[in-house]
Amino acid sequence: MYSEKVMDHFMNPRNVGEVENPDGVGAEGNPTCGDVMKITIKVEDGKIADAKFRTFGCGAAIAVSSMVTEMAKGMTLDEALKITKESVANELDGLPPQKMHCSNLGADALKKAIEDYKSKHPQ
Amino acid sequence: MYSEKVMDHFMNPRNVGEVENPDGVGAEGNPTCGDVMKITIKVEDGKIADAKFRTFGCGAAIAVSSMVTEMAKGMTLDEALKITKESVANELDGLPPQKMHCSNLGADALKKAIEDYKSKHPQ
Amino acid sequence: MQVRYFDHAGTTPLDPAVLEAMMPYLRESFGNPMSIYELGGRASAAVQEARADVAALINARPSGVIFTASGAESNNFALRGIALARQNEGKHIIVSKAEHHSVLNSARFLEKQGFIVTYLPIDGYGMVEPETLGKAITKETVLISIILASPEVGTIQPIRELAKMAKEKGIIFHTDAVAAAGQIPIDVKELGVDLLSLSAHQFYGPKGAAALYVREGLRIVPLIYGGIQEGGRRAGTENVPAIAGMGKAAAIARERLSHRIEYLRPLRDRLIEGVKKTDNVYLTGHPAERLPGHASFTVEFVEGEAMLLMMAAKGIYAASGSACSSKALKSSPVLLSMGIPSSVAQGSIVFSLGHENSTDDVEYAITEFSVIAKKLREISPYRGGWGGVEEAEKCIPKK
Amino acid sequence: MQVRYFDHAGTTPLDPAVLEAMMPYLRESFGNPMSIYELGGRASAAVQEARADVAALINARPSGVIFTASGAESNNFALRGIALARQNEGKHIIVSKAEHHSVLNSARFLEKQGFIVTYLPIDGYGMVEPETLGKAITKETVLISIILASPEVGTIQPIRELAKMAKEKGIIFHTDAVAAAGQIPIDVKELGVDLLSLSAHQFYGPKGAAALYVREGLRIVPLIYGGIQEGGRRAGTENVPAIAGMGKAAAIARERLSHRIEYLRPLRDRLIEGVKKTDNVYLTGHPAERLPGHASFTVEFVEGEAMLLMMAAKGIYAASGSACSSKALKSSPVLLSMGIPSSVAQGSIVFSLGHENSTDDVEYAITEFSVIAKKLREISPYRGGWGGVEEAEKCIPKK
Ligand SMILES: Cc1ncc(COP(=O)(O)O)c(C=O)c1O
Ligand SMILES: Cc1ncc(COP(=O)(O)O)c(C=O)c1O
Repeated sequence: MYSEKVMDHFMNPRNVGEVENPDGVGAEGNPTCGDVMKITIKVEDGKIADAKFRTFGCGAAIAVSSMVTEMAKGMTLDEALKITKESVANELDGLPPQKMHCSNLGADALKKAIEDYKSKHPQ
Repeated sequence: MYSEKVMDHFMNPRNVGEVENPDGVGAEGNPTCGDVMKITIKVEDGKIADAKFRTFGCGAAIAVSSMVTEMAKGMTLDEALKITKESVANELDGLPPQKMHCSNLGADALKKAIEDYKSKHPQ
Repeated sequence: MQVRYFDHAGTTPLDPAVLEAMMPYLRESFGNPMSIYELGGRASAAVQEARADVAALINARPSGVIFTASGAESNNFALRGIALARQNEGKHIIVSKAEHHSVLNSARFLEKQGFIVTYLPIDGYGMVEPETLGKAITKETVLISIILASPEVGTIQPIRELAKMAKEKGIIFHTDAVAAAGQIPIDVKELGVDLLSLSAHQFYGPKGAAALYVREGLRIVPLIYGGIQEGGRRAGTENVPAIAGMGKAAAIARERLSHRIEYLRPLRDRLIEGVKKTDNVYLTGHPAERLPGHASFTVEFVEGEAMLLMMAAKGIYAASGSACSSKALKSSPVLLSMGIPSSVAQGSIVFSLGHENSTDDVEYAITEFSVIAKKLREISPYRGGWGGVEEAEKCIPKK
Repeated sequence: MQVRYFDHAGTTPLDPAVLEAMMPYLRESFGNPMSIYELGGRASAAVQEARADVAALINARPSGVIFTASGAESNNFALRGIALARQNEGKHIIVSKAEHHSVLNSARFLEKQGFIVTYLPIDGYGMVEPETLGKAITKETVLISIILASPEVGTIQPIRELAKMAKEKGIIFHTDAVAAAGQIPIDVKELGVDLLSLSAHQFYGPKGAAALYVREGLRIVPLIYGGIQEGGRRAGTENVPAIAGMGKAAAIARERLSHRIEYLRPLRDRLIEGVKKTDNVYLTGHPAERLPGHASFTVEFVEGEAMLLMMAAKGIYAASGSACSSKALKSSPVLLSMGIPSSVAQGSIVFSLGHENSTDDVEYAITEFSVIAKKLREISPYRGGWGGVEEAEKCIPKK
């Protein structure tokens, strides 16, 4: 069902937890309907210095969270905002079609975290 | 499907043909719906001295014809009139249920042959 | 005694290679395709692979293939599923008199539900004439179902032409290809049909697996409701071993089809020629437009079941459309619809050949057939002709 | 890695003795039961023998057993076949909210056909209360269908009591025993049911064979029309190998039932006890009135599919009623109907044991379960409790 890469990120998720004193926090989803992802980021010099997640959800949701935090780290905020559901899924060598929408909230949670940071640090 | 006895009487039917100068002839059935049996008998001293048949029909019909002529031979007319569908089927070690009615016309054909004889020899 | 099996239209033996393809799913790979662990994944992959193989046999996309459990189920599903989906557009359905019971009786069920059904007459060869179809179509017609090839008389219908007439009027067209699949090339696009039924046990696959092809985008109401198997169109835990077997049988049939046809045709032609040497024996069905392995006859003055039994005693297994040989005790409606008098229909004998049949089988069958017909005619009151039988003049089928 | 299979409610492995009983019909005895030669007779005899064995498992007469191809088909057949046969007497049907999709969706289909359906609520254990049924019955009620045992929460319904209420009012009663057959003793006479569904692949028989018991003299409209197989009540060439396998599986189940129950119960009880040692894990379904091999839970703060995947990586194959684990992406309606909040239902885990499971399997599962729940909770934003989640207070199921 899942690609090897999904299984790897699910079984050995990267970046689990919260960054200390996060600069931005974003959550997406709802446990009554499915998955919930919470992403915290540390921003330094306009770049995402660190990103961590906590996720309630299926294998895809956890793998997506792990992957999106890996992808974001080191990116400028603008680069990170360009991460999409599709690009995360691609990095994971694909997701089953029925999982593309419901469990693929990583990019949305990251976006919210960045927006949270931006709202606190207006330019 | 059929008992061994049915198969024996079907594969090796007894009394096929017509008796010469028959004293009674009886036919039953209709080829458009199924089986036709024609029985000819020779009567001597109030007994059936000989009986033969010709049958158009399935395995059961042929076995029934063979058996009924065997049973009738040597019987008095009154005894022969008591032969029934059931007694023929019993002598054959049974017939499949769906064949009990449609292919079991031997007793009826025999009865007609006896009646034919009686109508020609009123007492 | 050596068995010579000539009833492939009844069912075929399972190809040993097909059985082999089924075995893993009867043993260690027993999982439910719906489950998410690897055992389920393996089962699910087997079903998808089989779907692709079955689709390839009829030149369809895999997504157009819905697995069912029998040809009868596929036919019920097609007729009732489309009738229900389309009933607001019209309540008229057309089927032919050459159809299998599962189509005819589905149509009768729909009549009870308020549909009007036209039963198209067939000619002396069992063929539907396109003109007849043209006249039967009304503005209310939503579905036409015509069999691709008859298991009883072997006749292949002009489906391409008939389906085209349907398409021109926007009417859905279904064909029952159960007796045809694996016997002749089938291409749903070329035929132009919207739905097509097939059943594995008719082409060396297992009993219990069959399929309905449904053209992409065509809505059909399920016959069996429940879970989301088969895209929600046919519920029930997938019969994985049988489906895997059907896939394998389809792949083999596709690969060997032209060889099989080349092998069967001369065998069939020899059988027809040989059997017809016996007096008063007539070919039923179309002489040219017929299945490559199909040889069906009427044998006058004798009854089919008796013929079958005597042949079986010689190891020759064949079939008959006679009333007495059917467990329903009714003569084949197809034979009667072809204008064959019922007394003659009683002498129906059907040989359906398979690629395991040898020339020797055929020569043996020809010889024994003649002996057995003679033996039974000896017993028959009609051995000299139908005589007093009312239908006597009608007895010789149209040629 | 050693596989520990705990999803017998999904499907069971095929008993090797069952496979052996099927093999002749997959090989030399491939005939069609309808044909009159010996090859057909052998197939027909196999079907009749299997019918007697299946009947014996439920204490029915063989003539009451109609073979179908799946539990889903049996349920569709029961509901729609009786509804159609009785529609002139009333158009009200009662089913419970504990039913399988194949019953629920058949009921929904009947709603579209003009029937009124009452979906009976269930209590926190998944149980139908007889009082509730009593209130739902109207003069129009013609059919009641209530599941015998739930594959999702293991609860066994008080069918005898419920069926008695139906009988008193002259209402036909069907029970879906697919998850129960081969697990607990079933006696159609003692239960007092008119119809009962069962499926072979749930008791070590093959996929593709199932049955509907129909009480003698009860008229039912066919779901699949065609030939006169199954006494004209279910058309389609019989799946002889699968039916023979179902017969064998039924015979074995009948013989070993009490041993199997004695073996499974302590195993199940140990599993429940062990798994519940992990915090915030709750048994779902009835603690006493449950299937002998059934242990189902909700695991708070984690999602079931993730649990399943991590367990599968350790060779533990189980099931879940969570939305994400179902291919339809919907949480089990049964869990929700029991009053379990959907956030908690996401943590559904179902172990269904079989007699191949060892004590070692169970101890291993208990240990790994605890490790995996902890690991996933580590990742979960709710590891400390539901916190802001609206339904937080409702999260603990009724005890
Ligand atoms: C209670 C119940 N009913 C019906 C079914 C459907 O049976 P089948 O899988 O044979 O279609 C199942 C299947 O798991 C079931 O558990
Ligand atoms: C033309 C045709 N349609 C339908 C069927 C029914 O298929 P099944 O036997 O798989 O139910 C048959 C079976 O022989 C058939 O020949």
